[in-house]
Amino acid sequence: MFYRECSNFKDSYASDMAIFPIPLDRWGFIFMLFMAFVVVPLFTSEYFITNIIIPFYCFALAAFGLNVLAGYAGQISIGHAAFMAVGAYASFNLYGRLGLPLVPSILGGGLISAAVGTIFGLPSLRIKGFYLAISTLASQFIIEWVIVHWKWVSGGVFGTIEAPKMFLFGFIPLDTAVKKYYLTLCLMTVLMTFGKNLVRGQLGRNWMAIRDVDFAAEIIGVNLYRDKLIAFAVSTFYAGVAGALICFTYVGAANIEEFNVMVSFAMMGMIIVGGLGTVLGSFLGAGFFVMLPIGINQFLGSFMDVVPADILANIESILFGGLIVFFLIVEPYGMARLWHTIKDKMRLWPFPY
Amino acid sequence: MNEKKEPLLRAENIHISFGGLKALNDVSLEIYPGEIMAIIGPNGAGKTTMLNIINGFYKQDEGRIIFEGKKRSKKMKPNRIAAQGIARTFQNLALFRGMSALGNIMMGRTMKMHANIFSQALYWRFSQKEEIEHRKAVEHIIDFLQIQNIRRTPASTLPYGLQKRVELGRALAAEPKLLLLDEPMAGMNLEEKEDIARYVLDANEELGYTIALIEHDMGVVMDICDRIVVLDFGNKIAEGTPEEIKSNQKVIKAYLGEAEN
Amino acid sequence: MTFFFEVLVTGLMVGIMYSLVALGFVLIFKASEVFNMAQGAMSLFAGLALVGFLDQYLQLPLWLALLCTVAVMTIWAYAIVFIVLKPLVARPPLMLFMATFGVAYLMEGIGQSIYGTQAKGLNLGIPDTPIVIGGIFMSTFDLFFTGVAAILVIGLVWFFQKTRTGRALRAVSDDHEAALSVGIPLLKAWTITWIVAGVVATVAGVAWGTRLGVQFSLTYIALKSLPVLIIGGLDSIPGAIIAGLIVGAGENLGEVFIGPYVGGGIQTFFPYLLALIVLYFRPYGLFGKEIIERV
Amino acid sequence: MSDISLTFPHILLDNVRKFPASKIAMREKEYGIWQSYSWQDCLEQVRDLALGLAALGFKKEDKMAIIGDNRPHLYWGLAACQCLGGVPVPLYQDAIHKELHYIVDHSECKFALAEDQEQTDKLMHLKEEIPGIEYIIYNDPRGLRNYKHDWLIAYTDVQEMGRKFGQENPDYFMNAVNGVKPDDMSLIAYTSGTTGNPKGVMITHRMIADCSRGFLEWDNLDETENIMAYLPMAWIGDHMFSYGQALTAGFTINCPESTTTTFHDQREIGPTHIFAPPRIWENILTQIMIKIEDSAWIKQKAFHYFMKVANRVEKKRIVNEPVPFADRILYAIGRILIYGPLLDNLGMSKVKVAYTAGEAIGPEIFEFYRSLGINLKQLYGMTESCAYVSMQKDGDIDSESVGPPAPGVEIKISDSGEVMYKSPGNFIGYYKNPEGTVETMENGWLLSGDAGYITERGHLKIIDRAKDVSKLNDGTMFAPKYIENKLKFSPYIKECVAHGMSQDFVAVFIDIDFGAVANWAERRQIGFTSYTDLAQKPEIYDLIYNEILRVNKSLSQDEHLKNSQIKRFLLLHKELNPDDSEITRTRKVRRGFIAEKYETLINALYEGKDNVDVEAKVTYEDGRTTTIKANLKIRDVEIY
Amino acid sequence: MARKLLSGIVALILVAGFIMISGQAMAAEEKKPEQFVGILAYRTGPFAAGGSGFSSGMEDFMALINARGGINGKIMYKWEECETAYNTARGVECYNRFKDKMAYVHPLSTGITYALIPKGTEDKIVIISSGYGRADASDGRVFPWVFTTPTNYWSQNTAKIKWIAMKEGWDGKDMANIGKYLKGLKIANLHIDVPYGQETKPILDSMSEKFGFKVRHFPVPWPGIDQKAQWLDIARRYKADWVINRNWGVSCTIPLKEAARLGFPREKILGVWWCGAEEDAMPAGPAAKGYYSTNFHGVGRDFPIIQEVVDKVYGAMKGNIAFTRVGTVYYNRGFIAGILNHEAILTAQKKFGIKVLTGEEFRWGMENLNVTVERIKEIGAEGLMQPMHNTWQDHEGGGVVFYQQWDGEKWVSTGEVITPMREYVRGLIEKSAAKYAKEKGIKLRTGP
Repeated sequence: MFYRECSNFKDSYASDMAIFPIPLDRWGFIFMLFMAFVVVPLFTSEYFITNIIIPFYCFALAAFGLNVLAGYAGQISIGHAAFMAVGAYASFNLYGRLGLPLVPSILGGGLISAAVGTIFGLPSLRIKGFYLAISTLASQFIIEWVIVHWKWVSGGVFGTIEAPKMFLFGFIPLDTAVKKYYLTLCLMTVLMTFGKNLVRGQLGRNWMAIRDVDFAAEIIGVNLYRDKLIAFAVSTFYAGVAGALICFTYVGAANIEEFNVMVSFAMMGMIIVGGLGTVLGSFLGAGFFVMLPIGINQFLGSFMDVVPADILANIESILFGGLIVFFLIVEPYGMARLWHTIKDKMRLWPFPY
Repeated sequence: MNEKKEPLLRAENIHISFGGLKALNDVSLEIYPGEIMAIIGPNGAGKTTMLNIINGFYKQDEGRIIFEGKKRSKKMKPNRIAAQGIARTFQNLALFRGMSALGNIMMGRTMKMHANIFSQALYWRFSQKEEIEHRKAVEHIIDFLQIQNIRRTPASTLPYGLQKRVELGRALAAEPKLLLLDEPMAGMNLEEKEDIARYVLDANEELGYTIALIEHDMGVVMDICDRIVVLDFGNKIAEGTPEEIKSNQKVIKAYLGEAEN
Repeated sequence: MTFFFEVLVTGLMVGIMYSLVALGFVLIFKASEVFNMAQGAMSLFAGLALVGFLDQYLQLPLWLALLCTVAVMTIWAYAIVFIVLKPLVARPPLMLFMATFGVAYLMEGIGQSIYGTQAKGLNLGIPDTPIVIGGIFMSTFDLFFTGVAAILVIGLVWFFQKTRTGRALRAVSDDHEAALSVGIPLLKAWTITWIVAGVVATVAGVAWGTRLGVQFSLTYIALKSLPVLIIGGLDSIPGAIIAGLIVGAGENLGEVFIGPYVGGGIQTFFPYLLALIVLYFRPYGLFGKEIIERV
Repeated sequence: MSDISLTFPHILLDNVRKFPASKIAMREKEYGIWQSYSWQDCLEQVRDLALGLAALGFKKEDKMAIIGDNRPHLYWGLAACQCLGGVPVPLYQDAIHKELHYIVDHSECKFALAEDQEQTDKLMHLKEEIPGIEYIIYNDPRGLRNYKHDWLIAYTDVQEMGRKFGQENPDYFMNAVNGVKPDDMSLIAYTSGTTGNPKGVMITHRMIADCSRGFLEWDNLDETENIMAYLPMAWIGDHMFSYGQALTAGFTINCPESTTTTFHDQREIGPTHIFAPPRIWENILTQIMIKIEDSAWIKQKAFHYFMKVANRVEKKRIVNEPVPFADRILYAIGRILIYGPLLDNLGMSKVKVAYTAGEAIGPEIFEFYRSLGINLKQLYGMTESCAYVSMQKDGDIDSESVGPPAPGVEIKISDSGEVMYKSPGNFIGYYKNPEGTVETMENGWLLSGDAGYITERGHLKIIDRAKDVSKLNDGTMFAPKYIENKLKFSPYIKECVAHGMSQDFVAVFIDIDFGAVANWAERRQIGFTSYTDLAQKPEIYDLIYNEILRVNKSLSQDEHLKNSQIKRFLLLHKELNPDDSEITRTRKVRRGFIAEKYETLINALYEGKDNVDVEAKVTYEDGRTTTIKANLKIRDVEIY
Repeated sequence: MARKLLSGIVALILVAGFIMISGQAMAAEEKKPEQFVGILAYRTGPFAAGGSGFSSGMEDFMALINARGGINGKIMYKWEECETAYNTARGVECYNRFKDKMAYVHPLSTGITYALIPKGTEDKIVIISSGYGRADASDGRVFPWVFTTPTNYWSQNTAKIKWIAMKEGWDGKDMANIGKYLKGLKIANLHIDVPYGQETKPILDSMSEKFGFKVRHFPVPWPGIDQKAQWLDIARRYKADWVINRNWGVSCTIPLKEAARLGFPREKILGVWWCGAEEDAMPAGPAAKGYYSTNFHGVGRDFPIIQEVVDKVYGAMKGNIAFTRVGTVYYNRGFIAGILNHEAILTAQKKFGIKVLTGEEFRWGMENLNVTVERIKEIGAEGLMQPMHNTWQDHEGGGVVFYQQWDGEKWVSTGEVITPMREYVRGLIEKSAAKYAKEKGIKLRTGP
């Protein structure tokens, strides 16, 4: 309805292959960036920024990571939260104990997570489907165990880390929510852009080919082993960075329970409900899983006086579960597909096709 | 006419069996550069198995494959074989259903793209240049196969005939030295068959591809092929030009035998 | 050496308990290729319902309470199949997987809303005292449930091999399209499977509920049975039994004999290491149906 | 005014000088994107081709046939030919062998330029019969590799030869261009005519250039315009629009990927200036209606409601009356919800000015587009006047007339009511047909053959072809075209032929729009096997019946035409087809031919029968023919 | 499409309905100033029993005060719950949701406590982790905003060892000869393998060195539903004399079952206070009989103040939990937390006047908290809670450990009330806190 695509023609492949070939999408994206960079920090509360937007960004990043693996390359992992833990603990050590600068520490956490992820990706060379999915739980439990048992990982007896005070470039203190927000936002934006480039490039096509028909991909010349492992590395890199950001900018501390198997399942839920194999879906799914429980909880909070608290808390999980089922029935391919359907309708409006 | 030329690919005494069942028994064949060669035979004759061995999807139990004069190691992975210049299509479509027609054909270029992961993440300079360059090549294939209007359509929603065409495009995009087509016209109506036959001929004559194909439609095979190899129950029973094959008693018997069944 | 056997026997008996849970997964996966994340929640719900019938809300005799619980699980089976799965027929397995994830939330929420969150004891009157056989301490309780599991498996095998419905279900699991073409309605087959899985979940819920108390943690038994599934093969009933034994024995032996050297607490991931080793040699588990790619 | 170039080779050279290299002269959708050419690129292409032609022996005043879809290469061919002082003869790309044979033979083409294998095949076939064709040049080599003839040369090869020839004769090109004079013949456009053989209209550079300039000034058009070149190159309209005006002003010319993707490509480009015959506007309208019918209930309601609003507003606007405030608000909402997206979908949201020309357009169709906000105007012209006689002026639009005389044009009405005019575009004569020329000219006035009059606003109003306008037996005026155009507003009616000359009442043949009606039928689960079958379904008769009723109602409101309401109709068993000579390539009805061919049907209509058997020969594109038999029902219609 | 639309509309109507109902529910009552209390609860998930009991106990106490007319008759308690599901991230969200309104918070989970310590310090909100969280947070010089009142894990463990020694024959007085009774004893520390479970490993190791008993740690992987291997090892190979059950949730129950299965006496198992609730013992059935557990407050309803709750709160149908759970361990724990907060508020109001307190004022109240035996009697909580006396340095204030035994039906207090090895623990706490201070670059507080 609002799309005006007339005169939007492409006279070069560069413009034809742009991320947002449609002007309104481009403007929409710029609008979102404006919202994220200007409106949110200026006009929303600290509570909103710290508890809703920052975790939303972090989980969007993590969900995108998982989406690379599961949605693009078709290798399901249900132990992905562990890699967030790896990223969190690794970057904590790099920054707090080795004294690396902040951003390199966070990215370094991602790299270490990627290294670990690549090792745990090795089974994917032989195992497929749900068999692989379940065996990825090995990574979840082994990593949890290592973090709890290897003292030097957490730097102490408690297996818990507390984010140190942060300084950007060594002297700009990141002490307010808004500053932390900007750090998260900038990293997220840059990494998501890189990620989008990867998935729309040849590597992304190789991944999708592996996902769709692996033998045909191999026969057309895709090195299955290499590209699957790259998918694991990229995926766990994003998870690692997300974990580090959660530790540094959101919770301010990390313990292993924060990245337990339930979080892994929730991440899987994010990308499925959001939309497998789409960048948008990673955002939508993360939004769904991060904001919805808080929303439901806040909403139900107003019934405190009428309904017993015990039941209210359970209504939360009923609503949440119900909504997952509802969304899957309405659009099994996720909210991103739902958005695309709506968008296509909008583009064709008032015509049906 | 091809006798003087060195074969592009020579399969020598290929044996393979699956669980005791001999799928190919001592089959040898040559594919000469620039020709269209057909492998025909009744169902279950081992035609697809032969293609699978040529492009490395199966490993022969015995025998050897010589490609461009060099013996191929049995351990070679299919993607290495693809890199040597063998591309193929599949009898039962093996399109990447989650991708558009364009994406599928771009996949054919995968071996030719070398931007590393960091360059791709930045999508700048080399990587972008490379994407554009290969997109151009792919667009020529799209033009060649006349599928401009389905460029952006997801492969899964395309009608069967077009899917076959996209798959052919994907194989062509790899610019192989040897193109293997497994029943490119299966399940098509006459008009579609004529189209595909024309593309196959054009690919051979205009683009200069060497093609080995499996096809059931004898009319098409006789029309477009230079040479035919006939398999029956895993054995090679005849080889020659279409005229020779037409009059070959063994072949007639094999086919009549099939007809009786 | 006695100690070794003691650990081994104990492990095997734990393994049977894992198998019980794994069976539920296998049944549903076989019939509908749905990887049922709600299996744990089903056991929880069954346990809660049983306690509800037995002493929380009604004081029914055990057999009646069990019957009522099975009835409740049957209602769930219908609800899941017709509300959740029917609209998702022929969707990729991953979507169904996720849908069952949502169902798990629903079941947990509804179950705990009705029956409350605190742990409830479930006492079936089976003594839990050790008996010593050949110097090996064994629990009567474990022996009892080993027996129950054996009966259940025999029952299932009988159901699938001998009854008409069972044979029809097997046909469905072997080939959906073929089954449809011979006139077995998919949804009916699914419903029956989910009912059977509900029964299995009830047994597992009772068995584990008696051990753990009926409470939220029952859902975790599903997690413990996952390595059993991949070792045995997602669609193999004998696989679930044998892999259960392997996992039970393996994790206990591992914890006792390897654990102390590395710091202990390895029994969570030890089965996964076993699974990875098995899958390296048999990517579809010991008894799983291999998916053959046709070119 | 000496600095104004009046020959197209010079205009091309001027453009290269005038516009920067970044200014796009032509675009062509190929390989997925719009390949762009600057004026410099165009000149180089033209020069190489021209020199290549010269190398092959092309001389001044030689003729070159050009056949194919709109491609930059073919336009360049046109220009190259003109650069050498030659005369291009563009041909309809869908013309059948017989027609081509006549034109090529008649115009004595020595060269022929073809787009692709299909057209090359046709020309090669012609060459067997017309040895005068010396060379055939093809643009797209696809499928032509096995054709090995000395006289069959690839476009690029010709250009290669041209480059070599240019090196050897560096001044040749400029000399040739300078040898071209404004009053040299620049084109022979064959009119298909509703009777007899096509006639070759001879046109000079000056005529095209003058008319183009007049046109551009009329609407203040300049080089910023974007146009789609998709009409047949053989039509004078396309030549004026995509070549004459485009070169003169420096428009950007956009060639679609293929005929099937034209509308999609138009959406991408968003032309600012559109020139199209009524049938295109009719087709688009039909497409809109079909799609709307398929869309959700709410969208249908919204569409119809807002179209009503738009129509109301347009009725006020067209007579320059103020629009009520409420309607203005509604129109603004409609623009967001319906008109805007609709125009955007059609690729018309950037249109500054659009013309309908070549035939009369139904007022409803005309108003439909205008009410959407497109500045659609009517233009009247003929091949013989370079399509330049009269056109409507902004702010002075009238759905029934074709506007005041264009600059430099004088119009008068003959005593018999026939429109006569003097236009700068008046032709210099029919090629090799002086008698024809004499018949058409009267004391320097050109006889249009159309009946019309000048309205009080000074607009020319065309009633119909002079020879078609007649009277019913009761003396009422009967203008078949007028009735037909009203009928064609319906998306379900593709063509129709009204009868009534010397009859008691009006009766019509109707050709249903197969696409639209099939769609309609499918949605109502009406099964059918073929066009003939579908056309004879009672449900379809009911459908068309209602459409006719609508027309009758509208006719009843006109004092003059009240009595020419339609009383009977039948649905034809086949589509009227230019290959069967029933209509021209520009889709004008050949009344005489039809009257002869379908005499039995006409008789049946007037004899009061309620059905009639018919047997007809159908010609396929490849020349094969077949016979179909059918029984056609005849229906009476209520009149108001 | 139509179907989807319809379902969308239905959803909208439902939401709208909810909002309307909630709007009515929030209709305002008569207004007294309100002291806002943000409650981080977990009523779902594996630990729901603990979370629901604790929160409801605290809420019931506040409801009682409100029923009496408010704090000092002037200020009403106003509380809101936020579900954390025992998840750190959600806990932090809940904290942030309430932080502008509240003066103190019970994080009620070790993970959340860790996450909130720096935040509370920054936001000047008192973090009270009664019997959980960081033991070294008892050092008020390093953790000015954190209180472990009335006791912490390390105190608990020293008291446990003292108790074991007493069971082995020690008289409970002479610390000099305690080693004699402990020497050679084999103690198994069966702990859940998460940070919470690991926390007491160092103090046990340290005491084992000091007193000469043997200790081996048996980690139980989360969620701890299967401990057969550990128990085979404890009972049949290690042959432990005493087992410390340091688990959480379901993993507290399993040891009792396993012990029964192997014939290990339940009387030799001593649970942490988070393994000492009805929900931990009851599911084990007869297997739990004889099991000991620590606690830091009394159990049951036989206290005047709880009786008052039963009358005034439940009598008025304003209870926050199923009536049967009133007087259970977790309930009482939440209840005494409520008393503790209330006493701190009263203390602070003496200084700052009767008004709604800020975090800083509340902290003053906490640091000057002195709940004497007399005061406890006055409250009507004799036997329910222990005396507490905080200072600006000592944020623990009590440290006394209660003991109770499961009789197969309910918890019965053994009457033993053991003080921990306070100086020893204090030494360790100061050492650990100093290390923390050094790591974080915190300057020690030098005065109140």
